[in-house]
Amino acid sequence: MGLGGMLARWPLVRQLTRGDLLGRGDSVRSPATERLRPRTATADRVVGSICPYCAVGCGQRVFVKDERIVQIEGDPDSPISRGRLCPKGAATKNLVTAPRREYRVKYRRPFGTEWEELSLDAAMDMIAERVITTRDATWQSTEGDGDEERPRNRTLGIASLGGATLDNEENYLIKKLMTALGVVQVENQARI
Amino acid sequence: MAECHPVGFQWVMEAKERGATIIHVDPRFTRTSALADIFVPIRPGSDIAFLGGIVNHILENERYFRDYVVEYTNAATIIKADFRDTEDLDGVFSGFDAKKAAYDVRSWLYDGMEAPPGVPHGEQTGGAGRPIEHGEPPQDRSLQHPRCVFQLLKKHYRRYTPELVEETCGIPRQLFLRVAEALCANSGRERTSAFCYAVGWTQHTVGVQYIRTAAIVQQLLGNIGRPGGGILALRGHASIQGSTDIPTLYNLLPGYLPMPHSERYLGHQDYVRKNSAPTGFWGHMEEYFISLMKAWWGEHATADNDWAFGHLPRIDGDHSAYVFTMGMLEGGVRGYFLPGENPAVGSANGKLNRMAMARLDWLVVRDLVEIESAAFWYRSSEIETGELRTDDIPTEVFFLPAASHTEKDGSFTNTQRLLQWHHTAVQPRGDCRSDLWFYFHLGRIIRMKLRDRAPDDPKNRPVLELTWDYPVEGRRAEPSADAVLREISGWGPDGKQLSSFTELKADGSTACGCWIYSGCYRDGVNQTARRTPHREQSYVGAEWGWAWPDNRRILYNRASADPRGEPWSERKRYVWWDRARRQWTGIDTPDFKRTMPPDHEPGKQAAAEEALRGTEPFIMQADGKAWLYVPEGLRDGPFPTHYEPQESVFRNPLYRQQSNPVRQQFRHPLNAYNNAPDAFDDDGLFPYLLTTYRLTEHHTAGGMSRSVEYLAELQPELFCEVSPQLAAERALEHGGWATIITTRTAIEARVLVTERIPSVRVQGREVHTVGVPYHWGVCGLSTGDAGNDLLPLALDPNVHIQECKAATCDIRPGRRPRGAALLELVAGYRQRAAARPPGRAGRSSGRRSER
Amino acid sequence: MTEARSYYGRPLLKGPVWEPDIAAYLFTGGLAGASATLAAAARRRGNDVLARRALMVALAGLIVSPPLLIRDLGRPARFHHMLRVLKVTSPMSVGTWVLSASGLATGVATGCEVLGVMPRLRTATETAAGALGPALATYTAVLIADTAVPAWHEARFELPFVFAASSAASAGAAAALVTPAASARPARRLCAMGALVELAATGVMERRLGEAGQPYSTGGNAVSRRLARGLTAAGALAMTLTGRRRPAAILGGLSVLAGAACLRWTVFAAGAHSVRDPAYAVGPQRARIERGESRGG
Amino acid sequence: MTAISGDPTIISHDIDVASHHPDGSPRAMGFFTDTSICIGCKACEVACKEWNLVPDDGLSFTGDSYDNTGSIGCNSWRHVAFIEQGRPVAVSDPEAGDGLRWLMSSDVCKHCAHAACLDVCPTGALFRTEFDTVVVQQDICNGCGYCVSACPFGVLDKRREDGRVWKCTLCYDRLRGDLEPACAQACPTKSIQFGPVDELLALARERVDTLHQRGVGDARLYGADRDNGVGGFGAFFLLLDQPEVYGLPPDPVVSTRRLGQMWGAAAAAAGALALGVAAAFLGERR
Repeated sequence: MGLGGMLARWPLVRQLTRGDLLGRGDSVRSPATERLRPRTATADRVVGSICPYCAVGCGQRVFVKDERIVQIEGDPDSPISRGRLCPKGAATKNLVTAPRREYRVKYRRPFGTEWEELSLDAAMDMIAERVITTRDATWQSTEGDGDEERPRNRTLGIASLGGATLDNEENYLIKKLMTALGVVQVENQARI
Repeated sequence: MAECHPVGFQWVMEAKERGATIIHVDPRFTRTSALADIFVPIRPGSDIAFLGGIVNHILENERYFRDYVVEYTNAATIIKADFRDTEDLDGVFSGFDAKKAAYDVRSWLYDGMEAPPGVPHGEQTGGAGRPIEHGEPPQDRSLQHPRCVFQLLKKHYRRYTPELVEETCGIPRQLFLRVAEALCANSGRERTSAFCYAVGWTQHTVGVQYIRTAAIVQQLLGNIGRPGGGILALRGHASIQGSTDIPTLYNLLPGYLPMPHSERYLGHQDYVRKNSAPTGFWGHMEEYFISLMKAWWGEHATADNDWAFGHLPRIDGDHSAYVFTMGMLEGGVRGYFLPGENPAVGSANGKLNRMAMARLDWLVVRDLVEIESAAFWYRSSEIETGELRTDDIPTEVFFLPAASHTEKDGSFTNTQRLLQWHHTAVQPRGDCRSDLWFYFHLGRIIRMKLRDRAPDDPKNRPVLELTWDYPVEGRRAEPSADAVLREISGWGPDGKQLSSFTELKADGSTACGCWIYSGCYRDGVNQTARRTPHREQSYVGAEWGWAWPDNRRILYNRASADPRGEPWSERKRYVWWDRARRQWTGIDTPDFKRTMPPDHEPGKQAAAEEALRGTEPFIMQADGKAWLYVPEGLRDGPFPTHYEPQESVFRNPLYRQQSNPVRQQFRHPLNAYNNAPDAFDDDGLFPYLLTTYRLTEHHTAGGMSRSVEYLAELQPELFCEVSPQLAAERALEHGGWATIITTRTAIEARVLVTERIPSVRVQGREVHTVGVPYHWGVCGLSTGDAGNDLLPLALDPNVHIQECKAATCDIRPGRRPRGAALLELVAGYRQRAAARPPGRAGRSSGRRSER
Repeated sequence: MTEARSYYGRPLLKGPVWEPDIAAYLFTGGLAGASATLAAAARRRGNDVLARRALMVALAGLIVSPPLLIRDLGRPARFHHMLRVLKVTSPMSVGTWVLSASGLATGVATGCEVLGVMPRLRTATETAAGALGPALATYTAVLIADTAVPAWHEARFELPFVFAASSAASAGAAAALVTPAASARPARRLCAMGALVELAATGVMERRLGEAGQPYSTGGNAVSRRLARGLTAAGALAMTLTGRRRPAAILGGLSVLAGAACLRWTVFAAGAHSVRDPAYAVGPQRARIERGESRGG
Repeated sequence: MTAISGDPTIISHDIDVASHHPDGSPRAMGFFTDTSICIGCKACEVACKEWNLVPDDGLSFTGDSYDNTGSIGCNSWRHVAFIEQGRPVAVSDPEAGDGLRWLMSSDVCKHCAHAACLDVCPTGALFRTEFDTVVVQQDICNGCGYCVSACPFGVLDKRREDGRVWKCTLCYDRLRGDLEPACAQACPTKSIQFGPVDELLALARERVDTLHQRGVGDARLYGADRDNGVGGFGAFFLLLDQPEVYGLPPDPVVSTRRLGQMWGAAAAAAGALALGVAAAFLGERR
């Protein structure tokens, strides 16, 4: 760009050339301002979602760019929420991208004083072992004797208390698996 | 509602702008009150007296919707002659066994009926309620028979006068009358009123009866099954409705089928017979049940093996959350899963919960952040006081990071029974996984191990024969939520997705994981993922998501039409009988057999819904009626009755019976009560009422809000709210600190002195309430003491939910003592409480659960 | 201040975020401006000794000023953004150009003077700097008055006079300080006149402001205000009566300069003080409404 | 289609929120914040932060009702005020008795028609957009802080660790894409309404009348007057008490309106200075 071009881009000169003598409008806009667009417009995809906080079930739109969530906002199409969100719903991006989230398995051995690292695979295997061991140790196949004998098919050695932000599909697998294992003490937040 | 469901509150504001009167009843003036037309301050724990007063007002002033009441409720039904009301027996119903602290409910039944075979197990009750034996109970449609429900109701509530309401609830009678009149004036043919409630009603030792009282009001006013009516539970979690529909609850199988009890059944049919009614839609329970068994055990569930009925574990008592928490304390429960739950903060009596977890062998916590329930072994008030020492705690703790809702597919069921799908936006990072992944792979690994080790052990058969072959996708082998939803919705013999639960068969040809969700994958389309913009459809929004059952948005909506099938009024037109096409139609899916005309009379052999009349809209009930009176299915009485909370500073003004006689109490040193059972606090040891609640800015136990900067900063510290009078009485300084004390523990909170928490006049004296939000704990960005630590375990006998909206406490200025000094402070109070003469009020009762 | 309704007594305004650097600049800028004018006038009157000294003072003031200003910027590296535009609505923008031009002119003039070259360029630039001097000395008053800060905005009529007078006093004092007594008489006179007018203008201002002027004399400002007045008066008196003697001129000059600095500090601090109590903002506005002088809500 | 029955109301009133006319030309856009339907949920505060990536403001408990934000600032571009008062909302209701009212109001930059911040900005970082809003260009601002002192509402604020000045942009980037600002989109009860200023003004006047008819005599508009001290707000309010109760100036006047006076005084003072210097040489020999 020549000197003339540079001069022409000088807002002071533009104040004169654009008739913006007071320098409060167009003449002072920077190139970055000229380029400004909502970041949702440049998202790679928009994913339909539902707010994970209370049970109103507000619609959310999740904007993804380069496999990262760049914005979550209300879905204006929802007949429930009409695009609106409460402070919690509005903080959803902060929730799911928060630096305080845990991304690794943490393990505390019996009587341990600190968290230890543990691979996910090892943790899964250990938990499966604990379930089997406890179940075997606490299994109740029947109650009563003789004519009074009745089936129990269960263990009271294991309990589960789930949150109520789990998906229906997740609850379904929990109930199905636990019932098959004979774990009857399966409860959730709805009881609290 | 503005506090905890702000976006839902937009519809209340819409209604208000259109002229609706918004009435807010609450112990404190909240953000909802600020926008309401009428704010009604109420003493915590006295709502049945208030609602009962409304019932009485409606009856005494003949304000009920007579046609609705006579036709659609059991008002005309005549009750057994040996039934005795609380009015007769000074606070208990007939059949009360003081020793067992339980009722024999046989005298409560409809006249001419006998108790169904088998032992009734309250904990086993599914959605069916208990069955009414087939047959027509005697009725008096003039409502004059002294034993008809209507007359009994009148008698039961006769003493719930405006004066009594004032004496009990602290609501000035003029204000009460204004509310009662507003409700009556806005009900009837042309208008409807709605009730919205949340855990302020459920978390009581009489929680179920709170809702029941509202149900009586709404039945009398004709506000059920009609647009703008109903009793709407404002549930607090994204899929808490879903977690009862597809229950992770000990007493239920999917779709409110009861979990089988350990009594001897003569096969699945016997179980079905004992747990369902032959009339109404529960007449199809066998179809629902066998389809579930087919979904779970597939080819291993056959007619020959009784549809794998024997694979189901049996319950034989109360296995609910607080009961098994006591089990941990006592050592029987050794392993504990906490997927997304934080009992160290969120459950009543946090200390008891934490002490219980410290006795486990192993604990699995799955959450987004490290919550208090994962950290109790090194960071908790018990570590601080020395009650627990990290080195001594045997619990092995696995913390597994969870995937967020944006990192997995799945459906939530919202508070209005609407299933809505959320799609995966991004893949979870690191070790984060969905709970679907966790349970699928846990099951896969366990099955692998059991197959290797003991494939023939009979106890392993249910696990090994389980259908557990969901397709997985991606690098992380994420199971397909879509496939799980298909199983939930169900398929027929040709493998085609079912359209509705009405297609379910009892011959094993259909499989369905949850009958009420059947059809959510209708036509092979994930109906829960439908997102037709609201502008492009009617206000019912039927093309957005999918509501159970059969995409109905208002349950029992046949009641929106009169017995002849005409809308009660043009204004309230919703579902009606189309004479020309001879079917039910409307702007919602009719909640009625579509082709059953209003004049349908059941034949002698008719079963299930065919056994109901065309004028009986409440098709899940055995008699097709809404129940003003509950003859069977509740543990604590056919009518709601005012009882004082477990902890109270007042004598029950109505009866010698102080509290719900069949409530559940726990005797354990960690669960001391502020007053002896059925006594009340009148010596000033715990002179104040204590109530807990949520704030808009936070979510439940705080795991999803105290860890989020933008929320934590909005309410950065635990505070308590007290009235200026209480502040003056106890020298509490606004902005300073206060220590709140019960026999469980003491916590500290910043003080907000505010007129918004009114002191109310009850029984001639002014009583003050201490309000405590319960969101805080020791982890996260914003930390503080946990309000729930103050509360005892005392449960509703029907649903085992704790009373945490009404308790008593003491409050002092300043911060609480640290370490062992805290224990000394509480011990002092406990000793003084224990030293008091017991049973100052009424008779002693209550079920003590000791395991 | 009378009771005004407020939101928990919280400040209604954010108030100045400027560091004391800016208070210092109010002083150095004024000193430089008035000194440049003094230099130009002295040159015209043929007092080359005084002209040269005053020019040096002006240059010194102009050399220290930009760093003070730039240091106070949140993004000092972007100081040149000030030259993107010229906005007559912004006293700071106008001032930036004035300061730049003054700096340039004074710099060139001083260069010529010291090197003894290009006398016509020197005269031209010196004249230009002299002409810009009064602007440089007074625009800062507009700069702070053109804000929502009650103590400053309410004082908008007097502040330019206070600043002009104080600048004159300090320019005279500084020149007298560094100039042989024989050549310094105009400087001493300027110092005395400036001081006199400054004290008078301040008095008028405080009287007119009434309650709104309290920030100038309350709290920490009570001390600095008294110091400003005392040092200025004493210095000017010493300068007038005994200024022909060097030690007296030095003492008097330093005293006036210190007084001027204290005055600027007082003004600067009064601004911050007046935003802390919402009553200073609300009171006059509410009064305006009640007098029916509001132009609409 | 069955529309929601009943008269259109302020909250379901559908204003076209597109910031451009169909022909692509921009429109003057603004906010109407109707505090009579604010529920104090603070969704606006959070939605603003999420969209604009505003840092959190720290954990400080104020004890001022439910307001722990305190005021608008560089890290809170919306601020919900909470005021507890011992009197009912509607005075015409004889039965309301000695009620309480809890005023809540979401404050924001007023986007003044005659904006002091914009006037005084020496770099041109602040500018008036094609939507008649006032925005700070963060690539230009050098943190001189002048606008901070100039704003009669205490809106502009310098972020210490960053050095620049931050405030509500009325989501300028979103407006360029015809999107509603984040706060208005989130607001559950549409207490914050976004739209063309002229339409909002008409709506606001209608709303005040409605409230007056309902006995809410305290209802008043704030900043709606086009010839008030700042030429009217682009973001104006319906309040239920005097502005100062909400922490707002009752009669804000843009300081630059009096700039003429000030330059005049300065010119006089400068002249006097020049004269004074000249006078100092009176009687001096050349």
